[in-house]
Amino acid sequence: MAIIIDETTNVLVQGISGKQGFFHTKQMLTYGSKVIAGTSPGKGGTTIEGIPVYDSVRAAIEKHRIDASVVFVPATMAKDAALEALAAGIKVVVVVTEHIPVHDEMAIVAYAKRVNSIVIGPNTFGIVSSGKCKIGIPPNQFFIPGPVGVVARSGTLTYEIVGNLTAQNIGQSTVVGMGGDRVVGLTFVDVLKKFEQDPETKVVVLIGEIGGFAEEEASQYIKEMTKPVVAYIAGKSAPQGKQMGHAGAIIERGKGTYEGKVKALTEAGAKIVELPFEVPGIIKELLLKL
Amino acid sequence: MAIIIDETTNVLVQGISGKQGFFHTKQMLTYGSKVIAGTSPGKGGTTIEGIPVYDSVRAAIEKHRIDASVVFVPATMAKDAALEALAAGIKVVVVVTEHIPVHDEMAIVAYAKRVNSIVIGPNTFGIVSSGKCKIGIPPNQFFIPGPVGVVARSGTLTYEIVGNLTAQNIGQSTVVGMGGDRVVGLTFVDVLKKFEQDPETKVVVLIGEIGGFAEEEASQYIKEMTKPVVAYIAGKSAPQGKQMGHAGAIIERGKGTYEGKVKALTEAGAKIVELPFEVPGIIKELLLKL
Amino acid sequence: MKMFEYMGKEIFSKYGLKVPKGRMVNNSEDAAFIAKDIGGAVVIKSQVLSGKRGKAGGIKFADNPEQAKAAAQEIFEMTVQGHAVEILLIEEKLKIDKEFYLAITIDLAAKRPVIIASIKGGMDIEEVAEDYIIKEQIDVELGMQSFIASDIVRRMGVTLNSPLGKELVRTIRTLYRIFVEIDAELVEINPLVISGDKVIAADSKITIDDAALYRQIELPRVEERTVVEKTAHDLGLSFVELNGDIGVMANGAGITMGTLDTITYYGGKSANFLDAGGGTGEEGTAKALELILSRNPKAIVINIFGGITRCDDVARALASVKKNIGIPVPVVVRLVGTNQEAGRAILKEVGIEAYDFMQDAIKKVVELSR
Amino acid sequence: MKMFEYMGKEIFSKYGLKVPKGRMVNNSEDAAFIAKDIGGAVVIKSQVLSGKRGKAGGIKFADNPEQAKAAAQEIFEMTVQGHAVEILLIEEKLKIDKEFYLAITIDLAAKRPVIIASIKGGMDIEEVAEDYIIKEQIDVELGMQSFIASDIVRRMGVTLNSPLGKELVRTIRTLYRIFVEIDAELVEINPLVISGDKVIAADSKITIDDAALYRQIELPRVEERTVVEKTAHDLGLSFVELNGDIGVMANGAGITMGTLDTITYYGGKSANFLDAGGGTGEEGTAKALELILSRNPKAIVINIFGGITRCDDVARALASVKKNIGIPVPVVVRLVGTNQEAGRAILKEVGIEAYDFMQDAIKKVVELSR
Repeated sequence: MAIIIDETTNVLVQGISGKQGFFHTKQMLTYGSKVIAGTSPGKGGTTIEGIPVYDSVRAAIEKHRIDASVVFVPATMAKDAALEALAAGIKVVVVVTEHIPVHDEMAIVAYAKRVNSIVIGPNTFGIVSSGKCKIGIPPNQFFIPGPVGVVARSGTLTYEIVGNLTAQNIGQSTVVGMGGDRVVGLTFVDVLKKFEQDPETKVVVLIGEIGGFAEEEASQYIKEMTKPVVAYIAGKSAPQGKQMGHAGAIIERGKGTYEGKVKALTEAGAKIVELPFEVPGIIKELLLKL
Repeated sequence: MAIIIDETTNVLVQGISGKQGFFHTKQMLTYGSKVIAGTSPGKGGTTIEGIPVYDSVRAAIEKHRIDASVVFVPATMAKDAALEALAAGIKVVVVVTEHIPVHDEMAIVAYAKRVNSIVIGPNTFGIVSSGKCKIGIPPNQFFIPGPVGVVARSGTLTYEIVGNLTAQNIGQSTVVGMGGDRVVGLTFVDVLKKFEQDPETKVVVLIGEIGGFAEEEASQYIKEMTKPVVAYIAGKSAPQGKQMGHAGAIIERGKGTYEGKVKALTEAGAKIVELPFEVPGIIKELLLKL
Repeated sequence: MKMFEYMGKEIFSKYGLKVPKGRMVNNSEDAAFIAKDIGGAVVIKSQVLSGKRGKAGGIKFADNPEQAKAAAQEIFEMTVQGHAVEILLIEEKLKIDKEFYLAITIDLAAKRPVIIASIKGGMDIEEVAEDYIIKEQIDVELGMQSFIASDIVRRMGVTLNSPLGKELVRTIRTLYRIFVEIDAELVEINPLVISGDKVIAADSKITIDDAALYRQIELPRVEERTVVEKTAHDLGLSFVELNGDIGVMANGAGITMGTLDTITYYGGKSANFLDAGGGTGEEGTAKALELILSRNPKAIVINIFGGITRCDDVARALASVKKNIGIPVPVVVRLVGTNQEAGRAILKEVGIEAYDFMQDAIKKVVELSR
Repeated sequence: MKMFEYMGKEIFSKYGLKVPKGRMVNNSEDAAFIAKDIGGAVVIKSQVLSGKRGKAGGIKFADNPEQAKAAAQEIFEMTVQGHAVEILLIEEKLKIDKEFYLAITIDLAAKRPVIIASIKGGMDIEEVAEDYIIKEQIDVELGMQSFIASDIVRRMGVTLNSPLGKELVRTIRTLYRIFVEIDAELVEINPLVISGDKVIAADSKITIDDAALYRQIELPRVEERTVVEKTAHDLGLSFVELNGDIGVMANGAGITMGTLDTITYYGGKSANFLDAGGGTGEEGTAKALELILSRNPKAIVINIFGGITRCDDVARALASVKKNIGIPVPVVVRLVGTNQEAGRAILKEVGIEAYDFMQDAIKKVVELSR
């Protein structure tokens, strides 16, 4: 088991002929992901790395069962690509592309909700069900199977923490990058719920950061969870992000600070680590207790 | 029992201060419908026929449980009113207004589908669960409780047939006017499914007319029904409606004719009457057999 | 409301779709002048609302201004499917590589707009096999996204990202925008001419939703009703002329059809379809009667099942027409519903006995029309 | 990208919202001239991107052109919250009946736009009690329908269908259209002045989504970054100046924040936040180092966990800067991930030993900065 994707997941790469799409298709294949088709308008009928290329998602769907797609197209066309995958009925759409306008992101997220599909990202490193399937861009070598579910907002920090876990031979069930943008498809709660139900996942690492309310929301659900949650919130000593005028202040009303997040998570029963490299030690302790 | 509305249905009248809204509010109250609130922008806080008036649907919802609304506002504002009711979470919205632009109708129907609500109309006489609740404009005296479910596209023809039934003391469970426009919220199939499940309904009358595919679609479902269906299709000798160029012809490919509809319905097991006043006789026969 | 070809092309052009170079003329002198101005071979196209102008001879070709003048002359003297020709569109003759078909209308079963496209466009599109017809329904909340147009072009077999493919994507997206923004029920381009990488709307057929005309104030108005139909429309009545001899008035489209069906069943022939439904009052009803009388029927049947319609209004209208204008033919009336008793009393005064059931009234009027 | 007040008002005006009569000036002579042209009392408003101009003295009133000139002179000589004033907006002084507040921004929890309105607008909106703040999320697929704006106006306690109510509905709908069409993250009007039945945007605060600037080609551009931050941005780096003495470079916003957190934990102070994530190559990394050096830190830490970022690129960049420019302060490097071995070999050649773990590297750099 794992969450969202596993060894049976058939993956479509949107924008397979671009530099990023091409490079990461090879990496994903190397990891063992079942990348079975790609799209690139005008290149339908060709193959890349042995993978058949189609002109459109629908053209690919006519020939293959597709369970998930990953979007590598430029920001200017990413909304169209994501909507195309969703409209074609693909249930998991991973949008790696960064710098997508936030209005486009709201449109993608609204449509995904309507068609009841999962969008991971935008601006995500992707998702890895370790040893089974990787969709996205993280380096292959740091992801090994095991009992730890990881959910994060930012990329390299996740590699840091997962890399440290793997260095100590602690594997991961699934590692989910929700995406670094302000508007993304998943919430911590969405992912935590799946980890709670996944038999393979024994403990969960939540990697948050200052700003927004995602961690405060997560706290509400963590209260109900039976599985232990370890949380690191980046940015205790980082500069404040820009604020959206008075309107932002009215909406936030003081939420989004490091202190507020840590308080909410602690009260919910999560274990807080103050520094990223403290994660493996605590996880080891928790796993020994199970 | 009855379908869609019954004696517990709380009704909101949108446009209660207009000529039509005012007149039919009185008529509905006389019939026994639980009209408990109305809207009229700028008139919030007043009462009409003892009914409290609100500025908006949400203002009414803040004070009352509303199960259904009926829209009497002019065509130019009807889309906004219908969307307002749907957005407020009202599960049955009856749009009496006629001459609503078809693009507006498509928008209403799409949104209703998304929020999982029922739209009756536009351009409908409404719906009557005889003896329990009337929402819309049909004359009160022709609707008495009984075992016949009626679903129709057009209004006066329904009164004709229901009036003839009532004259012979054959009552109706629910009479549904889907609306005379080309794009309306319900299909025959939607309504037939509800009649099939309604214990009070023993036999169903379907009143169709030439043009469109609604009756052909209905035939597919009638095959599966356990309850007998009597159908009258108006327009055997009527002039053809205007056709939408070649595009219309390509879409229709010969469907929509009287002969085609009668063939489909007959094959599905429905009893066809050639003239509207033949309905009561056949219904009587069918009821005696039950 | 149907629009003339040239009006549709003006709309296309405003939205950035390519149309052939051309001008309208209303006499053959101007036809020659415009043909000269365009230069080279031209097409002379009668501007009528009928769909089969070409087959009816309403479209001609000319190689020079003299030929253009002669061809124009010829078309002005003919009628195209019963329509007199008042305006011609003189256009450059296109270099045609292929003729495609592209339209958007409403799929009534799906309750959504539908794009219809084919690479076998031209005169006989209705005969083209299903395999060559592409249909794509549009989710109105999602709208016409780029990927939708792209996939249609892919299914047409045109290479995406080629200059032609891109131009077709743009054409489809633009046509959808037009469809929505002008409240169309139909926008049709047949043929959509492919000339090198250019995509040119060589014809236009547009129908606007009458119910939306109130907000389409910038669109030109076209009247295609007969004088009588227009009079009826202005009165809020739905009226269609038929070939029989029994004048018909009923209240509601369904019951009017039912009345026609019953007349036919008993062997009669209806002179018209007149739906005076939806609360037509006394005055409207009187006008409706005058309209029926103007067609000189042998007998008249009035079939009223009053809901919104009040029986006394109908009776008063009938009485006043009888008194003021006179009704030279037999009138049979069926009158039930709202204010039934008052209505019948009024009719009795002018010597008309109303029926309870439509079948009895219609049987009677068919007898009287023999 | 934040916009100046006058730019926002130009947008409002283009979309048909009312704004005060006014003009921009860049000297006090012109201020007097414009004040005379407007006539009567005027307001002189400094055009800076700070939110609290009024309290900082950046807004003054004048009853005549002479006073306007003097006030302008005064504002030009001051700095408003650290910003020099280059442009003033001279506007008519409005007759104010009430001050409302109206804004649209993105509700990040709901992932939707949110309208925020209050009848208690003016300077201290953040202090207004929740009871007076109306928030309404917008379903982006449904859009800003009329009923939504009407219900907001109803909740503001303004009579619907009154001239003022209608004008407020129009204002809300128009502001939403602006919000969407200019790709805004924030549009804010505070105060929204009510003057009789008129609704006037007496201020504007607009922030455009930087990611959407590519398609907002008609909008003016505003630069509010410091020179160093701008240089970083042009290199594709995210850079913020801080007050400490340890230069920081890491790859990715999260790990950069983690590095800062760890520096603080060990008692150090960071001189900057520099995220060189997302595949910054050798050249970008070298420029990033130069940027850090330009701030004269006491020591530098480089924390790289290479995914897309390749360790050998980082090492080569560091080596070349060391050779070509020289690095006068200690550099501590943590280097793991893609091409780790190649990277470490390059560093060894220039005498730098890389760490495996970030905590060790950071402990070290904090020591060296003492």
